[in-house]
Amino acid sequence: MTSGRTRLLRDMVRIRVVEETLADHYRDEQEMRTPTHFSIGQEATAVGVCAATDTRDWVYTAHRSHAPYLAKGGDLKAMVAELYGKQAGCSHGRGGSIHLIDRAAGFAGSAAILGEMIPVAVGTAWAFARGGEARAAVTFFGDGATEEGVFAESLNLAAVRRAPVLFVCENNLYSISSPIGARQPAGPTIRDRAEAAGVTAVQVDGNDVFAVHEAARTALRHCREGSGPYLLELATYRWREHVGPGFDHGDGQGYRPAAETEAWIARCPIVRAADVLREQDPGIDRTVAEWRALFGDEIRGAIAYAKEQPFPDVAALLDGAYQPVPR
Amino acid sequence: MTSGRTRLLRDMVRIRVVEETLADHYRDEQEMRTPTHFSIGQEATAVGVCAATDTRDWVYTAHRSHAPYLAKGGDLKAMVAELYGKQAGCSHGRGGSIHLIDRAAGFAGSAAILGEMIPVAVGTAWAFARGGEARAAVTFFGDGATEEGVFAESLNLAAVRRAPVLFVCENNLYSISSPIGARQPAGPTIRDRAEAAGVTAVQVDGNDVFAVHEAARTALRHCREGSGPYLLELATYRWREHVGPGFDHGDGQGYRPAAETEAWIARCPIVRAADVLREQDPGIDRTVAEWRALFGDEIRGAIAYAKEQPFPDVAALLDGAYQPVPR
Amino acid sequence: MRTLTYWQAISEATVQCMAADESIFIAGEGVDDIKGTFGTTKEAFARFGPNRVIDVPNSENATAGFAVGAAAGGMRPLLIHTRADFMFLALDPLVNLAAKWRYMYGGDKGGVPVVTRGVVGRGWGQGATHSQSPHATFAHYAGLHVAAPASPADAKGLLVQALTGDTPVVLVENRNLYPLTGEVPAEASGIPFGVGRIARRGGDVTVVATSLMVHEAERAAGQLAERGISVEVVDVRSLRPLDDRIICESVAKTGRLVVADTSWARYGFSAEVAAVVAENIPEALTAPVRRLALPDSPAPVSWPLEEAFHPGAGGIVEACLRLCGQAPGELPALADVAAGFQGPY
Amino acid sequence: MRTLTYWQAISEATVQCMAADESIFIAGEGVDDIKGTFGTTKEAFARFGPNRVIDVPNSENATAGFAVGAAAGGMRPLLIHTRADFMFLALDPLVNLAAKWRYMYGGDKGGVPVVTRGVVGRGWGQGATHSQSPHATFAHYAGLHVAAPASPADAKGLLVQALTGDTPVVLVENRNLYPLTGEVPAEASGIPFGVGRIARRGGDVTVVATSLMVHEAERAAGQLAERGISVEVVDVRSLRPLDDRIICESVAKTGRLVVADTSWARYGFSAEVAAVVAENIPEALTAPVRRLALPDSPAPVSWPLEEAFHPGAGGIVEACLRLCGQAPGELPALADVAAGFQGPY
Ligand SMILES: Cc1ncc(C[n+]2csc(CCOP(=O)(O)OP(=O)(O)O)c2C)c(N)n1
Ligand SMILES: Cc1ncc(C[n+]2csc(CCOP(=O)(O)OP(=O)(O)O)c2C)c(N)n1
Ligand SMILES: [Mg+2]
Ligand SMILES: [Mg+2]
Repeated sequence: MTSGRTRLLRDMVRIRVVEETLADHYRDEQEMRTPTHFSIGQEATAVGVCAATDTRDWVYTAHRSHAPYLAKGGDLKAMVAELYGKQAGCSHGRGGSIHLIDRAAGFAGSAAILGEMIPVAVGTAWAFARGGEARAAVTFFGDGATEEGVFAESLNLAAVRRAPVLFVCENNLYSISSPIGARQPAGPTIRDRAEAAGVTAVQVDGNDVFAVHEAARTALRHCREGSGPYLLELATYRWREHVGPGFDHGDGQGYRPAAETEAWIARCPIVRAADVLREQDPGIDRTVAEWRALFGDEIRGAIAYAKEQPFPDVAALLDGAYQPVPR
Repeated sequence: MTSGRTRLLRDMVRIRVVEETLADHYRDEQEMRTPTHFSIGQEATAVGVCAATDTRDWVYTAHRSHAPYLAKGGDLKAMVAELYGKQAGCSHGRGGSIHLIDRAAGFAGSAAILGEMIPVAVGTAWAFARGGEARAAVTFFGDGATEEGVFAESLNLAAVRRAPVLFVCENNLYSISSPIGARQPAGPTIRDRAEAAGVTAVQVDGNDVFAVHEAARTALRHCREGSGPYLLELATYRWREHVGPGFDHGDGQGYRPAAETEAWIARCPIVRAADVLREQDPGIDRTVAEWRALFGDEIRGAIAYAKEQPFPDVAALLDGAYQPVPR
Repeated sequence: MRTLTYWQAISEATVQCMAADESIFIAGEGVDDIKGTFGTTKEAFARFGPNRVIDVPNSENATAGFAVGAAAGGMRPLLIHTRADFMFLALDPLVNLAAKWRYMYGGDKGGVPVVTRGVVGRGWGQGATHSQSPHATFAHYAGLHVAAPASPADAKGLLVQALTGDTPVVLVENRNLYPLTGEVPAEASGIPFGVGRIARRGGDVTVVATSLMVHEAERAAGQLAERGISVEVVDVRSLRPLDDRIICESVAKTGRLVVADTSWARYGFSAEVAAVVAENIPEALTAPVRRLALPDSPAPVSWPLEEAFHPGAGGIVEACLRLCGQAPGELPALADVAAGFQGPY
Repeated sequence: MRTLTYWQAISEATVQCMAADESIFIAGEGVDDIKGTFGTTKEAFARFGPNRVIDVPNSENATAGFAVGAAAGGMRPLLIHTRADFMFLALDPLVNLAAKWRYMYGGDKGGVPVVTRGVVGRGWGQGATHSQSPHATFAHYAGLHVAAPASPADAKGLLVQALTGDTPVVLVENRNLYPLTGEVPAEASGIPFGVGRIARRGGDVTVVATSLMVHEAERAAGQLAERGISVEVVDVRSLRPLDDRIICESVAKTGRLVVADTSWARYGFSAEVAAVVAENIPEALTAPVRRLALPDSPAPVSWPLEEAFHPGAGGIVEACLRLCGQAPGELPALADVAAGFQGPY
């Protein structure tokens, strides 16, 4: 059995291996015809938060969806099949990378319009509370999404209704190629804006999975106790390009200084977690290597599975647009 | 000659007399067929701020537009004619009470969709600054409008672009019949939200015209000096119903405790300003009475004028929908 | 059968559905106000209180998103906008999310049955941004149902249908219909979307209309009967789905079509109805289709302009006369709809 | 004449207009990015720098309102959305304010010439919220001009017209057109809104189309010529104002009409074009109008579904054959538009 902390590391390694493998296939095959936003480098936010939820809590995300989906326990094969556009996909090929869902796991949906899922989580959280259930709804979004008016509207609505919603901002400093400094004034933080809207909020090192996890546990307890909404602002960084499988620092695209990216890569959440665990468990590196092999097999198996699966039936193109009418 | 402070009182008296007279005619005649939001009781905000602007600054407002329009020097006859739907109206009967404009006076427009004019002022301010001019744009809105996402978006945009815009929130505690406590959480204020967005902000007693004026002068200096946007949160109260000429406290509508309304009426900005000025000028009450008579004549004259004016020509119904095409 | 006003019918549908289904709640700006949204939410608030009839901040976008999330979590939200013009601020969550939810998650995870009531129509010089009827904008997008009940019975039946289905629905209600009376069944039974009704039978001209325009068409038909012209009035009731069949059957019979709407002609309801005929039975037309809709400008305020701007029975009469080859001539004046106005706005 | 790609033509129009008029500036998310909005803003950024090519926060509503205010203050904003789907968040300031500004302030205080470019069209499994074409939504509202250039020359001319006029304009650009080449005049001269063009002459069937669909119609016409059917392709260029005359003249000649669009049929472009014919020359139709548009579901992602979902030359060929009473039979397959895709998305 792995301890709680080891489990956090393992979940990060799994996501890393899955995403790196997917990125390679994505690039080499050109068969996953769906714009895909990898979380490589940002695994600690998804894992730290989702490990603090229980299955009955619901998680919503924006476009950068794979990591929270997997961290929440979403079905890997169904996700991969979705990327390949297959009927076996979690959204039967209708949604793609940006529209993942696994209700059994409590992954309630992802969507690609910035900010769109933020009020949705408030509504779900409010519905939970109204039903008298100690459940929370969680919504992941980026720093860029906080510029959408709906973010401020949602904070206020959550605060005034005391909805048990956890807002998780993965602040990776960029919105596509725009640095945060070009989009938000220096000085006040996203945490500050949440507090000014009446939402309890903290900033946490988003590449420290243990710190994220602790903060998320505190936050979710707060939500479940009926103390109202909570926001975590998690500082992190994506390693790859905004959308697609490549790296884009130092390739002439130049919106991110290569030194900056490298410094963040050096702050790899997996390496850092392993560094911490090594003190208790000197064999951790071997364990990580074993996991890499294990999860490598798992994702290759899922890819093989997905490729074998049939595409949706074109005759069913319209199915699901509307509730089937009983005749 | 009246001193600067006396002038503030006089402008408030003028607006009060104009609006009270209009309200009577509105109710009795049913000829001004345009939904009308009176500022009776809120005159200090409009007068204190607008007196601190100069003609080259532009003022935008929401639906509660008469007081800022008049305080900014908007043409009275053109406003009244607009309320009567006449061709001589400032918007030629196309706009009504909620769409006033007097560009010569620097009153740049009012609009009835909550929050809509907030980013507009940011854009104008930015255009001024870009042209190298030490001009500011001012935008008036209520506490209710701050719940619209566009308010937060506009604060951020103004801050990041350092636009010389003055945001003026007339916090009268209600949005139609909804008290602020039902719409915003207790604790943080609108001022706090502005600061968290990087906008310098202060709270001021909005029924103290001298305090408002001082604050507005400071704010506009800040804007003109290129120090970025500024927000004034002004506590005030409307005496009449949200829209229309009547009183609505203690009439069974009951959304506002009668005692609350009466306490605010007791804090009348005109009475308070006269109390202050009386110390220097014991004859102030007679002066006010003279103004009342003077402005009574002025508004009655404007009403008589407006009624005589012709309606727009129905054949010109479509004029102005599009730029005339030269043929 | 009992007679209710349009607003009473809406209120009754709401209260009956809420009593039957705990998961229904109302959310909107001022829905708990003493005036109760033209009376329609007053009884619901009195019976179910502020936990189920919820005043919300002035945040149309987040409120609609909130409703989507509540619906995903098993609730049934009924959103209300006292002016449908405010719904542009809620368009993204309704069109980009609610309408697509069921489909983009694969079709088998359920829908998000968010029901939105938007009040449309001219008032008392409400002007350009408070009297629009954006039904065509919503009806363009697959995934929604859009309806515009004209009668008290339909106002009840279509709302019941919306509150018991699993599809996001937009209902537009012309404010001038609220005082209208009509027979309304006591029980809460739904009227399916996509089934129009013949509001009046006739053989010479078909007028296809929706919402308030159905009544204007009926008023026009009354006048035209005196001139010997028999008008069939088709009330489509819902815009999406649209009952193509009832439109085509009527036009197949009359050979003449007038479409009357409270929004602009271009890309609007009147375009779609004309297209349905052109697509199915163009050969039946013995005369060109006439569209009676808003002239191509924003809504003015000044009342003579407002009178000229908004389409009504007079315009329908004229269009029908022309289609039947008669000169308009003198027509009895029709009453000013806002006469004696005392509020609310 | 020189040949440019569609994106180069847009870039050239932008740069020429900005050089001639100091008051023009570009604002949009990432417009200063190295990729330069499919190349269209790259040269402008290189020449005019970050004071005139402005990256903005992800705030579509405030950015549009900001543009209105800048325009009121004498500037000429050119807003860009890399997906027109995001424009729903800017609908309020564009439709409720910019479109109505001139009129609701009396018609004589000037307009607010905010020009918005929205990128539409299918990509690489972009799905339900990244491949919509909301032109009909904007074109429904009086006060705006809405255009959808199909050729590089029109992309230039219509943008020049927008940037020199005093009316708010929405331009939709199908992303699949960017690589297309064509002759483009060197000077910056405007093409008036409301004037269509005959993209191909023919006598048997009229296909009215816009944007990408003009090319699909031309591809279809090529195939149909081999089957002995002569197709006239009408490119309306702008949706509001719409060139009714060119549509009617063509249909008067051919008697048969297919309308092809990249959005849904209901209340869309295809509805309006059919209505124009039904309203003006129904007697000219020798067969029912056919609409080729999106099927009534949101856009799917999976590529076989996406292929089936998006209308193209194949569907136009089939519709024309049916209208001319021929069986579809075997048709040569048309190339997959996304074949060999390597990004950007
Ligand atoms: C309303 C809207 N505007 C713009 C976009 C285009 N867009 C997609 S992702 C993205 C960047 C978002 O940045 P952030 O929220 O920080 O998330 P990150 O990609 O950094 O994880 C943008 C601008 C969008 N999808 N929706
Ligand atoms: C977007 C939008 N939502 C709702 C309304 C309806 N409405 C008009 S005025 C008003 C109250 C606004 O309150 P506040 O901003 O505080 O201004 P006040 O009337 O108190 O001066 C509301 C809700 C509107 N006009 N626009
Ligand atoms: Mg980011
Ligand atoms: Mg207020």
